[in-house]
Amino acid sequence: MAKAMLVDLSKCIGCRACQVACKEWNQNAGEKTENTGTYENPPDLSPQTWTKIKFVEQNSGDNVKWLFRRMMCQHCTDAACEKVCPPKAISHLETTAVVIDQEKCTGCKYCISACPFNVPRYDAADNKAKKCTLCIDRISNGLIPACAKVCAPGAVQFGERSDMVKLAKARMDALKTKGVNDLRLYGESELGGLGVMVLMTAAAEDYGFPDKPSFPVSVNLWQDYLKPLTIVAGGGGILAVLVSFIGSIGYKHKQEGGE
Amino acid sequence: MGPTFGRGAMTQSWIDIKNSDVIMVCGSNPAENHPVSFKWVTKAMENGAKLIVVDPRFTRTASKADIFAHLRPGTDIAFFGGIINYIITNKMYHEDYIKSYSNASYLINPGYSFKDGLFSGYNDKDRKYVTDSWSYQTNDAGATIKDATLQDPACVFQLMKQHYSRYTPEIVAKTCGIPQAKFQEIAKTFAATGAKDKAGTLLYAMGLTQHTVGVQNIRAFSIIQILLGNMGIAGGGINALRGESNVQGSTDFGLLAGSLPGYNNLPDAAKHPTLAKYKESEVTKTGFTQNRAKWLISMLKAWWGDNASADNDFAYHYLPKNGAGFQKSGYTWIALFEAMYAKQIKGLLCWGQNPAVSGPNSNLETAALEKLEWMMVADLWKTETAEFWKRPGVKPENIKTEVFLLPAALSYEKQGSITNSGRLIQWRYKATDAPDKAKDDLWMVDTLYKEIKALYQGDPNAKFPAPILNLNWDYGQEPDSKMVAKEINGYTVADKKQLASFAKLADDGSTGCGNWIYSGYFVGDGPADNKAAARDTKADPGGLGLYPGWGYSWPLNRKIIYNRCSCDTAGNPWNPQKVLVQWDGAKWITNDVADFGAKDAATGNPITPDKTASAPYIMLAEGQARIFVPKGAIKDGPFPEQYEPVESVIKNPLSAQQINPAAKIWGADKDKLTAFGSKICPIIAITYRVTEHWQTGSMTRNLPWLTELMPEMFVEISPVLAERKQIAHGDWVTVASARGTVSARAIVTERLQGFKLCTGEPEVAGMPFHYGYTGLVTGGPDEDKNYSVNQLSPHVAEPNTGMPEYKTFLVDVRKAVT
Amino acid sequence: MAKQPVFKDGQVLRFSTAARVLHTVHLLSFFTLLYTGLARLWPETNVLLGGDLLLGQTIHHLAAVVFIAVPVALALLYPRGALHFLKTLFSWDKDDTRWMIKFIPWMIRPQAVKLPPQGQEKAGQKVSAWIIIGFCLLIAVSGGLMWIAQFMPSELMKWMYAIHDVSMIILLFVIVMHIYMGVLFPATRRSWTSMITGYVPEEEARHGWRKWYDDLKKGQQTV
Amino acid sequence: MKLSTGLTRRTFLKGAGAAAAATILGDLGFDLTPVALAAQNLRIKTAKENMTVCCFCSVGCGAIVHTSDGKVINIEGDPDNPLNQGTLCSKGQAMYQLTKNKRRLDTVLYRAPGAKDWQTKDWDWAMKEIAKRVKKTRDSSFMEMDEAGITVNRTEAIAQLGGAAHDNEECYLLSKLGRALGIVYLEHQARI
Repeated sequence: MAKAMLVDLSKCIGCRACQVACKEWNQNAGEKTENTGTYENPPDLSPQTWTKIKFVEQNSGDNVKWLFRRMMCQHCTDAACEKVCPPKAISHLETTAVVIDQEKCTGCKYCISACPFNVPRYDAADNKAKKCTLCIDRISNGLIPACAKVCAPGAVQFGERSDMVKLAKARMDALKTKGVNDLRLYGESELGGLGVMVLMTAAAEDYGFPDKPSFPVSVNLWQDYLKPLTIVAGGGGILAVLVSFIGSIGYKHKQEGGE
Repeated sequence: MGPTFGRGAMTQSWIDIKNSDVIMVCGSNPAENHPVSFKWVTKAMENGAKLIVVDPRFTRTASKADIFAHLRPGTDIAFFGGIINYIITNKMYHEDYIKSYSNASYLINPGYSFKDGLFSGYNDKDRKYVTDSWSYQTNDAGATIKDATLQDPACVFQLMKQHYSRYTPEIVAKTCGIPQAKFQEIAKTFAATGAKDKAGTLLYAMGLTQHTVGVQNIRAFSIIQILLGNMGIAGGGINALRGESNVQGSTDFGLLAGSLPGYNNLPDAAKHPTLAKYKESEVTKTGFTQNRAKWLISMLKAWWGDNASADNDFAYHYLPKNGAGFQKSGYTWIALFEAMYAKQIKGLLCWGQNPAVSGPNSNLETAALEKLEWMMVADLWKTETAEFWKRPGVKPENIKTEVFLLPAALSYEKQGSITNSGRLIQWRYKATDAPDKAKDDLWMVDTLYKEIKALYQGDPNAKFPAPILNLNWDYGQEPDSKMVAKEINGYTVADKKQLASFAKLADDGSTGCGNWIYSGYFVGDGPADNKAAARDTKADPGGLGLYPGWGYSWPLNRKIIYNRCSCDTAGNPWNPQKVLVQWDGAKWITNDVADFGAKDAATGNPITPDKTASAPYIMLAEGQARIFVPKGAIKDGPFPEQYEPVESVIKNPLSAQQINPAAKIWGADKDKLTAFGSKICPIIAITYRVTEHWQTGSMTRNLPWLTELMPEMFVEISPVLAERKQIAHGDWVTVASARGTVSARAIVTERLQGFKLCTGEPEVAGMPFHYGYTGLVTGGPDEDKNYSVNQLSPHVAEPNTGMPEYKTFLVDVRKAVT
Repeated sequence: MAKQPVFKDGQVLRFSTAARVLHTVHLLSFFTLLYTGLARLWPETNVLLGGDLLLGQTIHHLAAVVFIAVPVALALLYPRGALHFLKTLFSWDKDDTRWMIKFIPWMIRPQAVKLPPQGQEKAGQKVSAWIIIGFCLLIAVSGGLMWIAQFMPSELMKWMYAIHDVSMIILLFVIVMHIYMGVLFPATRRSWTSMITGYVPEEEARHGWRKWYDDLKKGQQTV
Repeated sequence: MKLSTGLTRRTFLKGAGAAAAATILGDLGFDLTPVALAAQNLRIKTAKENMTVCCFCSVGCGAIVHTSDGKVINIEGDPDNPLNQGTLCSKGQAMYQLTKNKRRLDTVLYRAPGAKDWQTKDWDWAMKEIAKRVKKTRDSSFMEMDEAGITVNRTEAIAQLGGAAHDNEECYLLSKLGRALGIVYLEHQARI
């Protein structure tokens, strides 16, 4: 059955163990950064940083809210990156993980602009696109992803999709009784069901998520027609040529008549 | 907590937090500084627990809180006093609990008084109290007079009631800056744990202790917990979230001035010139401390072996005796560095510590290092302490101190045990070799001793070589931590057999034991004898998460101390769902090891609950928790009283005494203080830690994965202050106190706010203390800048422990002139 | 470049050397670009390069540089020629319109259609030139941006890929017609030799590009 | 092919997904896609597990240090430890970089008075020199009696600091050696 990850932002304390665990397990190097006036660092995902925590401060009246958002690949079922990837380097593995095959990837960067969550990053060092693999080597050996294992408050859970949905729904009921409102299980159905679902205690935009994630129009409109249109253009051209060629059989240069 | 309950350690274990109904976080930031503790806070909250966070700053812990309030730094006692007052006026205290388990009913001598901020017996010449007047009334037979009805005006309960009646919600609002409605909500929520079957716990850390009223902060909350009956029950207690992996162990082993392993006091020249005098004052008639002589003598046997025998008082005179210390201010941290600064200290052995960044007023303390003749540092990196002679702003050629820097091994490059702050001892294994020449500290200490011993053997006219030459020190050619562990655990001298526990320690020299509280953790050579290495996770009696099969909690693997209080006098648990111990009519059912006499040691048959009902706090002579602390156990008052920090912008709303009358203040030339009312430094500064760095940062500022997360020194200020000082987000600013300056990036955030309810609406600036001038990342781009915040903190200390006041002093924040 | 005589033993100079060099280079690089580009959609077609898509991409980039650099270089070297070429392309008169109307019937049965006289470039040739140059520009710009996509805003880049491929498709169609016209279409199939020699038979020139032929006769140098 | 946001694409993908999964399941060694191959080799599969406790704060989280022939290849939480049950914080998870770090001290260093830089020394020399200084300072400042004539046997000229990050057994020897030398200025991190 399909596996899924649940990121419960109501439990996340922003300790960023997931960021370090991802780097440790995948042996990604640390980056040189500077303090730009916030705890959040590094400023963006990168070929070395496949997941990070965004710190969002909200001030309504005198009470302050501090939201922590987990930026990572959401492993969509309808994955825009998988769809646009010309060499078909991106594929679903273990029924959930959307993984870029580093051998096949030719660094065309198409997936980077296609991703609704702006996750893949181009690595100039080896001309490849890099992103979170949901620890494909761990989960295909029966372990749970490194970020799920390390998360102390249990904000990141991994298991059968049905269990994750049940877990999230139970947590949302508990939070409702405690008076927490605008709860949402983001990813239950979006894009065919995200492999990484997010339990939110604020509006999606507050966290920086698109409210209704979808394929970029250019990708959706275009990707379905790319191949057939090429065939039409090539075939149609040849057809027109045949018609003209047959039509002009018996054409004599002079017959065309003088000017 | 020592003076109130008898032991200075965390009263619960980390896992037990999940059993709490209300968790108060004050003076700590567990989500950031002890993130994994939040696994258990989250579990508790999932079972419906409420989280209250009261802090000058909205931290990551606060982001998960049900109730949050900004508190002006240094006013914790006003806040706790307000809660005590609330509990008493609304009668939410747990009456039977305080009647049988605390000294609420004791009558106090009329000599005791409290007027306008001062307790009786104050001598302002040497800023010390004479504490004789703080004593219980005793009848001519010497027994304490008690009034079980708690009505007698001289009883502790009434004195307390009268003392805290001054802490009204208005005063709390004016002093702490907490609006009354919010204060009522907090007080009501926490006081609800006074109910019999409810448990409330406090998670505190340096935020409460690093003040000139540090001990009294904890005392104040201890009184709350006694009144609400939260001590000794599952999910209830007071928890010091300690910062270092083995700070509990290092404190247990007496690495503090005036302390010996097992919390026996180091002999004091005035009080215990001889062993007999030591027994007279340290060994009590009642309570478990009547065995202290056995513990000390067993230690002396372990240290000096056959050279310690009855006829030479077991080599008691080999131990150095405490004197008055530097200018009569003792030998604690600040006194030590003041003595070094005054050239009295010539040599320093610095084992795995980085005082150049962690010590207060580091401009004075690093200047003190320059006065040393020689110094040895054992560490994993080139730390600021090791390279103080080439710190920014000094010329190495003018500094004559010799420095030996020894490369040390890491926690998993050696084998041994450490104790977490829940008193749990766990064994660690060696996974890989230390880099090249680096050695573990066990080897270093062993080798250093052997070299010193050789020198003393070779010099006939050395000064009093006996304690060195006669030391019982043989842990093998390459020292083996297991042999050391066996000595710590204790053994019978005759046949060197390991003891099962401290119960069998004797004061006749027949047993040797390095540290009595650890006795029972290493009981032999067999695989199961190393209790610290036990890894059974199945046993979880009562489902409380005690896990007695995992590791070994001192003493005797007891998880929750004072657990006799979890039952009423007849032995029925207050909360039937969370049973630690229970009297089933015939015997005690013990899910946790009993912290009282459950079975008669000789006959083995059970002791009925009524016998132990009157003394659940076995480490105190009176056996009952002290709301009122008599005589010398505390130096600055039997009841906690609110005083302002030494550097404050507000007049003490509670009494005429501006600061703690017994606070210790030093007067070296670099000890300048910002006077009350000065306009130069009007902003309250607080220092703290962040998740991504640890203590002085020497360990974490050399790891790329962590420097990436927190690269630079920063100061957090409110938008109001930023606007007033024309500081924008991310600007470099200079923060200055009377003692030094530091540069930092500005984080302008609503998470910090001025205290509108306090006079003058003071602002607050928060800074982490992890940065310095060596390492992969020092805290900023400039090579010639010292980014350590402790250049600003003052040399003033709490009277009982000598703890410096890091958590609140005065600074000014200015845009950096570039 | 040596001045070439306009009339030489019954042939008329139609394409200067520069034009021919440009055309050949474009011919070669276009097909390389097409081949390596299509490998993206059908990796299995990448047989010539042994399926090495990365090599394909490098060659694609190389060919792209040539594809853009050569016309620019030649335009700089022969500004006058380039200007003239553009001028002719963008001149349009009634005859051109009438030509275009008859274009489809002419394509189907050239023998039954009589075309109005045309200048140096037939209307059809002008239109197809516009399309080719236009989309080549588009494909060059979008390709260039794709090359440095990691620095570009992803909103913009989403469309670049689409533009690049759409341009390829249209160019594919037009090029097929272009080749057909030049090589197979009975009415004009002999003109591909002119791209090699640069000359067309005088009679062909008179027949196909009457106005251009008359100008040449009057001695105007029009290449 | 209509603008397929409906079923066709999902079923197609599911099919593709199933196909990919089939290759995984059919991993009896034939026609594995490179990605699936990469997925197989778990880098800690044959590693030796060493148990340790995190060296940072005092929660005491358990951790497993995976080593292969003595070299550390991975560190993650110890799932059996009831305190943290396999989880860690950002510092604990970064412990891996403590041992593989070229900034770690690996030789004995000595700074002469007034010197601008370190000199490399060896253990034997350093330990003997330190012992000499300890003895010289102790003997020159040792007080057998205080002014009131009470035997005190202490030296106030040597201070000993540290350490809260040592093992218990190391703390014990530090305490034992310090007191045997007569040191009373003996403090460590717990005080500050």
